[in-house]
Amino acid sequence: MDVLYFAWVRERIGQPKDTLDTGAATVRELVQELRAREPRYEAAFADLDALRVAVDQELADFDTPLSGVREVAFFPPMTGG
Amino acid sequence: MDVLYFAWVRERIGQPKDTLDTGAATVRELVQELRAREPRYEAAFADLDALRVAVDQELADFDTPLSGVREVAFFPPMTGG
Amino acid sequence: MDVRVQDVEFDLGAELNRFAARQTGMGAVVSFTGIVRDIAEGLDVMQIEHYPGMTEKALTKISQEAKTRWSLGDVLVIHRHGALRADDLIMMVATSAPHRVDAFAAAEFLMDYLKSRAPFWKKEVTKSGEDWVAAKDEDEDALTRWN
Amino acid sequence: MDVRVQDVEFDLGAELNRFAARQTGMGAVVSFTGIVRDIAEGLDVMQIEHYPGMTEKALTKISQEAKTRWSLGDVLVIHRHGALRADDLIMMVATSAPHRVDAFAAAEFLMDYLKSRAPFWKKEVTKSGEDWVAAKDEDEDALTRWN
Repeated sequence: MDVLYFAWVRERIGQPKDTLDTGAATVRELVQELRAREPRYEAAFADLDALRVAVDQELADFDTPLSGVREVAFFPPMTGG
Repeated sequence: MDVLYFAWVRERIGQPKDTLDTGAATVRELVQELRAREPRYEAAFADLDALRVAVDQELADFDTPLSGVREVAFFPPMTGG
Repeated sequence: MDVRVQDVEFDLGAELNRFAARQTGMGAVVSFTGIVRDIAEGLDVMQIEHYPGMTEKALTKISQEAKTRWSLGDVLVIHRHGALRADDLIMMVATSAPHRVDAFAAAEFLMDYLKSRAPFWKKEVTKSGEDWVAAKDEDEDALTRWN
Repeated sequence: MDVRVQDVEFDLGAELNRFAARQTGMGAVVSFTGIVRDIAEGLDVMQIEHYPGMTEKALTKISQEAKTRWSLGDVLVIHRHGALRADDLIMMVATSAPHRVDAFAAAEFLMDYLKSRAPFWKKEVTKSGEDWVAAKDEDEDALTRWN
């Protein structure tokens, strides 16, 4: 599974992307797995209220199941326009 | 005083303008004076609900006094834009 | 503020580019353009009559009113009169503001007032005759939201 | 429908003229343009990051939603990414409709969704440092009017 990071999430983690095998059933479980990795992940995911998530390029929430999913992205609230 | 006509009011009366001396105290009295002139004026002013009036180039109503006024205009509801 | 009543064509894109370029600190620019529609029977000409002298005053007053109601940078209004044909541009307004909400509200306000309170009258000339365009109740009703 | 995400500049006036010219029977064209504002401390660069792949999908979906909600002719969305400077145009939307009410509502809807639901992130780089632009509560609140 590809995990993408944008804006300050990308900056805190220090890279735009991870590719990983995960047994996480939901986005929330994936976040727990990532937080346990290293302090920079812990810092990026410290406040879930400040984060948004997309699953296979559609906006989703942290309870979204990951079965069959190929791409998850984490980022701050969007500021387009 | 100049009295101007626009759109179908102008067409019914057959001319864009009259210049006249009037003792009319209000727009409504001026309309009565004009209606008495000729059938084409009578036809133009038959339905006051279908008419709008401007006094010295500001939208006004039929009770507006004419004292000191130089220009009155009659026309149908506007269709700009 | 820039208000023009003219019988010649105008270039929407060029006017909007110039308008946008002369703004400072304005994050939002909104434009509206009205275009002559080809009505069912086949429109030959749309004649637009106006009230010279009053028209400019009315458009200026409406533009000034918009500037008192919203935080705006600038307002542009161009309105044609004379003989227009299908697909010709009738008029445009443009507004600029620090924030989009103000630019949108002011443009809609300008259009609502311009439709029913600026002294223009449209006549449609088709193969089968000519008709003055009737004012729409919905245009009059649209004004009530600004009270 | 025409949705473009690009790092190069676009010509607002030329795009709007082309958009207006290809409409048929549409009496109303509305445009919105967002412009980089020079913030207090002196903006050096505004960096716009986006999510390639998802961005185009999100903009297309929002545009399609607008077409189901209002009677529209066409929708155009252009949004830049990359390094922009003060007074650069960030993005534009244009809508066409038989009637002005629909063209205005659809343009405002597109802007409200694009602000908070399209995957763009802005970073302001000034002499004194760099900051990601925070999302505004009012932009999130603006969405509720379309429910």
